[in-house]
This record gives sequence, C-alpha cells and structure tokens, in this order.
Amino acid sequence: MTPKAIDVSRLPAYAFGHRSIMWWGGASLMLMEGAMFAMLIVSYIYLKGRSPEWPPGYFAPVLFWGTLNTVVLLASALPNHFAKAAAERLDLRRLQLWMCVALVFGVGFVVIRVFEFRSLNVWWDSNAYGSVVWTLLGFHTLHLVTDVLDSAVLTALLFVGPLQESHFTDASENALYWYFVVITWLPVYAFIYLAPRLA
Amino acid sequence: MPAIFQSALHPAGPQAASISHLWWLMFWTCSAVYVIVIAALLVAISRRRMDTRPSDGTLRTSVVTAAGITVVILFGLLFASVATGRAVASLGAAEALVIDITGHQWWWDVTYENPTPSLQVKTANELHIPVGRQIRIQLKSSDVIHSFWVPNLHGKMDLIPGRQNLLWLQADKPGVYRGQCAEYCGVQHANMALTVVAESSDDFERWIMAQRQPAPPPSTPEQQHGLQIVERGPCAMCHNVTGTVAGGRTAPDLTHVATRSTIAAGTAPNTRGYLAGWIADPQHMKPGAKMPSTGLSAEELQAVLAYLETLR
Amino acid sequence: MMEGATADPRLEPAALAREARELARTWREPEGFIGWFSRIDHKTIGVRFIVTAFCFFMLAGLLAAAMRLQLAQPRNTILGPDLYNQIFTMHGITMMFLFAVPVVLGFGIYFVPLMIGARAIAFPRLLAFAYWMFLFSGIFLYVMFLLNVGPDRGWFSYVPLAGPEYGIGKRADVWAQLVSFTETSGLSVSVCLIVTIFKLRAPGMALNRIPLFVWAELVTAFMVAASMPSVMVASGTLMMDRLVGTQFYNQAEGGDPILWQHLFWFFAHPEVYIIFLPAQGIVSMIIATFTGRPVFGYLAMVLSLVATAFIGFGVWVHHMFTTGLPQFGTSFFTAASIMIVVPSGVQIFCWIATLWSGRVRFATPLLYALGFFMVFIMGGLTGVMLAAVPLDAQVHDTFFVVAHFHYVLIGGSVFPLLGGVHYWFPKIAGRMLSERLGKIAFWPLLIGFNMTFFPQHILGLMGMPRRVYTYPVEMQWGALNLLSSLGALTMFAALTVYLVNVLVSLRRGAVATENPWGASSLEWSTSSPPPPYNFHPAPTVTGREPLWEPDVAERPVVIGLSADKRDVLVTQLMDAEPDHRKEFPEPTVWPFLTAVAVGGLYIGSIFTPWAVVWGAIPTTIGLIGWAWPRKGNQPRHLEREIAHRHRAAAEHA
Amino acid sequence: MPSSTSRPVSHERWRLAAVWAGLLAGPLAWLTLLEVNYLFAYVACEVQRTWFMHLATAAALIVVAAAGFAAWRASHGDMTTDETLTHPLSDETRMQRSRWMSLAGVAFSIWFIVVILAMEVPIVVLKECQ
Repeated sequence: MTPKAIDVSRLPAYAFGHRSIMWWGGASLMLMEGAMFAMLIVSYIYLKGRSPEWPPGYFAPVLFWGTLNTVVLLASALPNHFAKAAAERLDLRRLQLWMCVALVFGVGFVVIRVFEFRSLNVWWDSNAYGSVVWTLLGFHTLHLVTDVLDSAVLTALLFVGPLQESHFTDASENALYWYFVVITWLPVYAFIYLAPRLA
Repeated sequence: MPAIFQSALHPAGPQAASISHLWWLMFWTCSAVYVIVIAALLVAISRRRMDTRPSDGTLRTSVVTAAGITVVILFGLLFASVATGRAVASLGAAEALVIDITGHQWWWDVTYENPTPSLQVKTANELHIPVGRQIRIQLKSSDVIHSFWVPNLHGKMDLIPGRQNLLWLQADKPGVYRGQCAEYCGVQHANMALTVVAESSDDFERWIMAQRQPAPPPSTPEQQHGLQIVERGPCAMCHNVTGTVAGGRTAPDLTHVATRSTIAAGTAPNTRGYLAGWIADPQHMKPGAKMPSTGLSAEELQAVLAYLETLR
Repeated sequence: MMEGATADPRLEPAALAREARELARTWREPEGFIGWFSRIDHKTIGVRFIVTAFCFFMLAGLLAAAMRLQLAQPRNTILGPDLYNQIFTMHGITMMFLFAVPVVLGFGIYFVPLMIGARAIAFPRLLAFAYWMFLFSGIFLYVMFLLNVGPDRGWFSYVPLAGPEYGIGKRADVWAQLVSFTETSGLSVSVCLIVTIFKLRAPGMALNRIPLFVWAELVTAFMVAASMPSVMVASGTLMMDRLVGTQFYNQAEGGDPILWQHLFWFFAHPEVYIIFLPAQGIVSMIIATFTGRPVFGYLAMVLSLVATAFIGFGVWVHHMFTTGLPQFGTSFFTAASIMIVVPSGVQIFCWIATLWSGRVRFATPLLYALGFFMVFIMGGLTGVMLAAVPLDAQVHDTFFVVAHFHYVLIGGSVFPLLGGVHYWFPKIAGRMLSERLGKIAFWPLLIGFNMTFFPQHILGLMGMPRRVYTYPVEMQWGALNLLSSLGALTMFAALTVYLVNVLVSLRRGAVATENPWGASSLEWSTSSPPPPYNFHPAPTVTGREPLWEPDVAERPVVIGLSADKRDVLVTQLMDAEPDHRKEFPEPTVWPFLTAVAVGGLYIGSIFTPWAVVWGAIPTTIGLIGWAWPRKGNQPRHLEREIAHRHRAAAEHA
Repeated sequence: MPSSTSRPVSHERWRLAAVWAGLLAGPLAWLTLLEVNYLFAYVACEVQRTWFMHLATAAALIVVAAAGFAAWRASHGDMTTDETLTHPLSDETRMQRSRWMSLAGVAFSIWFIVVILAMEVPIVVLKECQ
C-alpha cells in the first residue's frame, strides 16, 4: 500500500515573527549580544564597587549629547515600527519609504554619537573608569553602525535587487534588531551618564 | 631528609589537620559510592536472565531511591566541608607573630613585622616560626599573581597585586616544611619554593636575634676582597647586605644568606659548589631568572664566595 | 481524518524516484576548486568539523607526550621552561578550543538535522563561515607556535601575567585572538543548532519526542550562547589593555586582576559542560541502541541536562577559592558545585537501569560507553572534593586537579566521542569500523588512561603543583611521574590502533546498511551515507523511538515540498506542526571570503588597532556579497504569495 | 481520549504560562538567590546579622513552590482541539507534550527547592565574617 501523506505544498513560502527561522536567528543573536552588554555592565558595576570615588578623578560625562541621542533613538522607533508593519503587509512602496526614513534617523544617530565620545570628559586610557565607559559606548556604537549598514544594504536591495519574499521577512527582522539596539541603549545610557551622578 | 616533606597528607598544624580529616572523610565516602555504583553497573551488564526483567515501576523506585541517597550524602559532605571551613578559619589571636611576604618573579621576600622598625627582620625564601604560636601572614605581590602554599601547614592563598591577603597558620610539631608557589607565575614558576622551619620558641628567639644583627665584618683578606666586589660590583645594585653599602632592594636580602638551606628560591642546596655555579651563570641553573650573569673572574668569584660564607 | 491522507499519485514509486533524482540535482554540492570552498551541506561541514577537530586532538596529544617526556624524571632537561610553558598552554587551548568544543558541535552539525528528520540545517552559509573561522584559528595558532610566538600564559591567560606589563611579546595576543576566532565560530554554530532544533523538526516531533542527543546539543548550544560572550568580553578587553592602553586589569589605575578571573571562569566552567553534555547525549544513544530499549526515564534525562546547564552557570567561583574572597560568600558556590553532581548522578542511575532491564549487546560502541562510566564517575567524585573550600585550598592548582579534569573530560567526553565515532562511522562513511581493532584499542586505552592520571591524584596530595616544567629530585615525585609517563605511552599506542582502524576501514570496511545496529533514531532511516537532501520522502514522527514504533510502516510522510528549489519544511516550536516552507540558500564562496576578511581583521589587530578599521571594509563587502540574492522569483510567484496572504487574512477575519 | 471538550483560548494561555513558570522559576530564582547571597555575605559581615539571608531563601522557596504548584495544576484538565492542525495525531501529540512539560515543571521545581535548601547550609554553619 502507498503510505499516507501530509501535503505541505499549500503552506506559505514565508512567515513573520516567531514562526520564521530568521526571527529565531535574530533572537539568538540578540541573546549573545545582550549577554555581552550585560558582561560589560557587570564589569562597570564591579569596577565601580572597587573604587572609593566615582567617577574616579574626572567629571561625569556631559549630559546634553547623550540625552539628545536618547531622544532621537526613541523617536526612531516610530519609522521603524511602520517599516515593520509595511514589511509584514508585503507593502513594498511603504516599506521602501519607511526604511529610508529609519535610515536617516540611524545616520543622524551615528553623527551625534561622535559628539558623545567627545563629551565623555575622560580618555579610554586614563583609568579603568575611562576604559569601561569608552568600551560600553564603543560597543553600542558598533551595533549601531552594523545595523545602519545592514538597513542600507536591505533598502538598496528593495529598490534595485530582485524581489523575494525573504526581503520582507529580513526587513521585519531588521526592524526587530533596531528595537534591540534601542533597548540596549537605555541601560548603557543610564550607566554612562546617570550612574556617575548618583555616586 | 624526611620521606615526604611537602605533603597535604602529613599535617603539622591545626588547619592542615582538619583539612586532612575532611579529605579522608571525602575519600572513604567517595570510594564507597564508586564501588557501589560500578558494582551495580557490572551486575546490570552481566545479567543474562531476561525473564526477570524488572518493571518500569521497580526501576523508577530504585532510581528515585538512589537519587535520594545521593542528595543525602551530598548534604552531609556539604555540611562537613563548610564546618571544616569554619574550623580552619578560627585562628586570629591578637598576639600572633606577623610576617609580611611579598611575591616576586621568582622568589619570596619575607619581613618579620615589629612595631619598632629597627627590630624588623628582612630575609628571603626561608621562614622560621615558633611552634604552637599563631602566625599571621600578610601576602602581597610586587608583580604577577603568586600563591603561597605550605601543604603540611595549610592550604594555599594567592598573592595578588594591589591587594593584601591574610593567611593564619600554626605549626604544632617542629620540623622543616617545604612550600612552593602554586599559581603559574611565568617562566620559572617551577623554581619558586620556600622553606618553613618550625622550631621551639627559644630556638626561634635565638634565630631572630641573630637575624637582627648586621652582617659581620670580613676577617681574611680574601673575604675583604669579596666584600669590595659585592659593594662595588653588580651585586649591590639589587641585593642588600645590612652593615655594608650594598643596599639593593629588588633581589633577596643577603645579610644572613649563609644561614639559609637553599639558594635561588629552593632551586639548589646552599653549598659552596652550587653557590659558585649560581653566581657564575644564573641563567644555566634557573633559565629566565632575573639575576644576570655577573661576569666575575674565577678569582673574584672565589673571593665573593668566601665573603658570602661569613654571612651567618 | 486528515486532509491529504488518502493515497496520492506523488507517492507512486516511479514518481518518488523521479523526484529523488530532481532533489539530488537541486541539493548537489558544488564541484571544482571554488566549489570546494562553497559547500554548505551540514554533512560536509559536520565531517570537516569532526576531522579537523580530531587532527588538533592528535597535535595536542603529541604536545602532551612531550610534557610527559619532560616530567618522566626529576630535573629533566629535554624541554626548557620557555618551551614547556608554551607547550602546556598550547595543549590546553588546543584541547579546549580546537578539539573538544568543535568536535561536539561537529557531531551536532552532522546528526541533529538527520535525527530530527530535516532536509538541511538552518543558516547553512553561517555554518560554512563558522567552519572556516575554526580552521583559520587552528592554522593561525600553530603557525604562531612554529614561529615561537605560541601562547605561554596558560589557557586561562591570567592577568597581569598576560597583561601589557608582564606579557611581553605577542604571545598573549595570540591567545586572545585565538579565543576571538573560536568563539566567533562556536557562537555561529550555536545559532544554527538552536534554530534547527526549534524550527526544522519533522512533523510530530514534539518537545517530548526529541532524541536525547538532540536535547544535549540544544542545551549545549544555549550554554555556548550564554557563556562565550563573557570570554569574548574578556579577550577583547585584554587586547585593548595590551594594544590601546585601556586599564581594565591594571590595579594601579583602578582596574582589577580578579575581574579577569570572574569573566574568564564565568565562561570556562560552563565550557566544561559544553564539552561534556553532548557526550552524555552520545552515551544515551549508544545505550539505547545496544540494550534494544529506550533509555529509562526520558523526562529525568532531559531535566538533568537542563539542570546541569543552569547550575553550571552558578559554580564558576570555585576556581577562585584561593584568591582571598570571603569564605562566607564563596561557600554558596560550594553548595552549587556539590549539588550539580545530582543531575549527572540521576543520568547514570537511569543508564544503569536501562542496561539492567535491556538486552545488552557488547558491541564496541557500548564498550566505550562503559569506559565512560568507569572513568567519568571517578572524575565526578573528585569534583565533589574540589568543591569543598578547605580541601580545594590544598589541591587547587596541583596535579590532583589535573587528574580530576582529565577523568572528567577524557572520561566524560573523549570515551563517548570515540564510541560515537564507532557508532556513527557507518552512517558517515558507509562502511563499518572493525569491531576487533576497536576492542583491541579500547583496553590499553582504558588501562593506559588510569595509569597516566590516577597517580597524579597522589602527586597532587604529595604537593606537586601544576604547570611546573621540572621538580627537584628529593621531592620523591619521580616514580609516580615515570608511571604516569608510561601510561601516556600506552594511551598513545592505543589511539594509534584506533586511528589505523579508521583509516583502514575507510577503504576496506564492510559496507554498511541503512541501519546496521538496529537503532531507533531517524538518522538510521536514510541511506548510509545519506543523500544531500537527507530524506525522501521527508518523515513524520509519532513517538520517541521512530524506528521502533509499531506504526513505522504506515506512518504518514511529508509531500509537497518543491524539488526544483531547496525547499525546507519549517514547523512549530513545541509540537512541530507544519508551519511554512522556506527556500534555503544555494552554495556560495562568500562565507569563505568573509571568513578570510574577518581572520585578517583579527590577526591584523594583534599588531595595530587600525586593522579593525581596515579589516571592516572587506568584511562588509563579504557580508554584502553573502546576503545579496543571486536569482529572484518571478513577480507572478510573489503576487500569488501576496494574494494567498490576503486570502488568509480575509479568512481569519 | 478527552480531547474535544471546548475551552476558551485564555485557558490555554494560562496553562502555557503555568508550564513555563514551572520550568523557569526554579533555575531563575536559584541563580538570583546565589548572586543575592554572594552580595549579602559582605553586608552580613558588616552588620553581624544573617536574618535577611534566611528571608531571601524563604522568598525563593515560596516563588518556586508556587510555580511548581501552578505547573501541577496545569498537568490536569482537558485541552481544546484545534481544527487548523494538519497532522493526523496532532491533538494527542499536543496533549502528551503539554502534560509532559507540566510534569517537567513540577519535577524541576522540586529539584530546585532542594538546591535552594543547600544554599542555607553555609548561612547556618559559618560565622558572618569568615
């Protein structure tokens, strides 16, 4: 006899959210990146605990640029949200539009980040405090830059590249990763800018 | 020389003793567990009578029971280990003898603390301690992480740059106990030993008195020549000999070097022959050691040896 | 009862054969020089991982032999201190980073997709990238070693010994970048494994039906993902301290050497379980097969794996008991380190119960599993001793510890792995290994192992510290060291026999059938070696032991996956319900090129921080080439998809 | 097999939450307790008291026990059928899996209660500043 069968030919060729393997890939990536941020923050707390004064021997970083950047970043969640929604509606035109807007935010953020580094009031080699602050900020900047590049490539693909379902899932995952960059920034901001003031 | 003179199983002090009790408890318990489990395994694989195949219920009961027993045993061992820890950490008398030990690549700098600085004693790679008296050892490092370990007296404690660690110990029987750096500290980690001489308090007092004296003046011309070389030659740049102009601080204090049993932190016995070999070519006996070759002529070398032998 | 359950023309033998030919075309591995660098099939990459890892195993073994030669007698002068310190460091990092982790992941890469009935592994290109990173790391390390720049600060590379002030030269940087290399590789593999196990399981393989080996690999992948970031941060900060003058570990500037130990051991203790959990998975598969019954206590087995993983993250401080941390605080880690014994104990009890109630067949794989019991249990028990703060203060950093972790790692990991090679060789190579040679290799290995490492327990208690290149005559450690060295020689001979067995059997071994051992898991339901597309038609699962279930004949199969593209069925996380079809990527050389770029970046950054900047450019290009699609679907196809989606949305409303 | 008794979806959600609570509460509570104890050890030495450490243990125990109980509850009761499923044995599969996970949650909670109790031993035996 011929065995019974499950016919999967009518199943869709893509899916969004936790149904898609891209989502899980992104989630695992975020788990690892998140663990690294956690480790750096733990190191920050540890060094802070070892030091009689904090920040040791230097002024706390200037609030202005970092706070401005926080505002920009939170605002960028909006175009990001629309891009994600458009992607999951397979709405190419809107997706292209919002990806471009989100990209502008991203670039703006990177530019402001330069001023942030200049307003830290300490050098990475001044002491352990300077080292951990620069590393935290630098590590977040790394994510920022990579995600901006990623979005740029994806946007370019949406305009010129051959069209595929996967682009929509990728765009949706890319949006998710941007949320990750936004969310990780909040603790980083708190530790770089607020912790020295609380101590 | 005693059969085993650097052993955790031959305790000569209260801490090492209670640790070795814990060891034997663990040893016998774990051996019993091992034998029982392996026996069960062998029975399991050698069973041939498949008709008596136990039901899953029986298996579940046995596994759960075994797991329960394991938990009970482990709680017992946990309690024993923490209780031992409490006992080991119980020293801390106010009238303890305080010794500063600073780790260097690859030797031990020893200072006997004393309220009056003139009564402090500096020596290297060899401690003398009075039997029955509590010793408070303050551990520091001048370069990398080392670890102070005299197994017959106590477990090890690290010497960490930028920190000071405390180790309390006490010797109950007189004897010579060897210790060794136990934290990998670089190319000559293997040759960073120290000797602990536990002796009666009278002997100890006699020793410390002698150590407080400056170096005796040389008597024979050869010894005087030796002193000149030590003072003017390369030695004085690193070594200190109290009572002479040799005031180096980056290498072992030589004021009473002739009283020590070993040279180069336990690398070789302190005999004229070895000492000659060590001074003539340190890099041969202890490759990578910080002591450079002195480039002394044979005659100069003999003079230096003659002088060093007077440093009692 | 279900749609599409009736007899289907696509299931006629002729139709199936036709589709199989088409699948073979679609999933074929690229040929030729470029093609060889472009392969992404999980079986190809898995074999590459396993073979490469075992090559490093041999190298590290030779280094070990050199060490045993030097220590065979007191005041030996075969190796000088500088070379010896390089060798013991190289031995450690090779075994940990270049053998143990890659090989256990390699087995997962090859067998997880087969065991869960998947066509492929998730993110095959990422997997290829991971392999190249791993290979480059090994080549990099050994080239540096030959240039006399091999790391010599121990595999733990403690600061300040490895810091800018005392770690002069480039040796410590080589260590740091080797870590960056291998961790990049390990993290990538863990992503592939996690997603594969979550989303590509055959329909019906709910969480409670996943084979124990797959569970072990899943737990391991999560441990990798959670622990390796810690050492990435450690090695990164160490590099910065050495290269751009940051002060993380400089106590003079507010840094702290102990921070390094926390960061390192938070990774390095879980690392032990990363190495050892998959091996436990192998033991479970072997024992089930050679007792002819499922491993007793599936739930307990799975929970033990997960519990070990969680508790494994709460014991790292027991490597730091002698650093002067307050005993009150560290004792909690004693409690954890002692309690972690229970899960392993439960697993051992379940295995014994399985053997007790099963029909034992003494094939060579089972022999190695039994060797695992003999050796590993002792290692576990000495582990309990090391968990006790006072006792650890005595034996920490002595040969007692060396003995302990060789019992744990060789017993807990290498023995099962050697058994696993025997067990799965037929599936991989299509030929059986010689049972006789396998047994001939086993006994001297077991005896030689105990001869080598048992005396080291005693040496440690007699006060012999680790990492010493020589010891004085009067210490009376000579006899036991000589015995240990002779044991090493015996092991060496045994492993040579094992190697000969593998090489000979590759050519002359008896040809293997689909399921030579009569095992129960899905990898045995396809040909040996499996076709590039793994299964056709794709299987479904209704129980834990698919090939032993009564319904094995009339169990439904999956049809409707296109054969003209790399179509893979994605299922739901918990119950493995069919969810959607995902087109998988074609082979490409881009992952290799990206790995070259990243490797250049890592190696360059040993010499100048600017390498990070310049290396970023080719890396970016590589990633773009990697992600850029080659062929697009026709717009009509996509419109159909969109229409389908809107229809679905309408139905939902 | 009692598979067709229809229940609201919210009920399924609750069951799922309970199951995951049973699986995760144990390890997470224990890991948190470990870190908390490690920090409290320093505090205890300063104030020469340990009652707050016992309190932490108790809190952890309560959390885990509650989660375990929820998981146990979840292992009972029927499940709703889901017509959209394509697999022949889907319902049975889902039910077995769900029960299995609940059991796992219960077992895991019990086990971590034991581990948490082990953490009490040092607090009871050791002096604050050792």
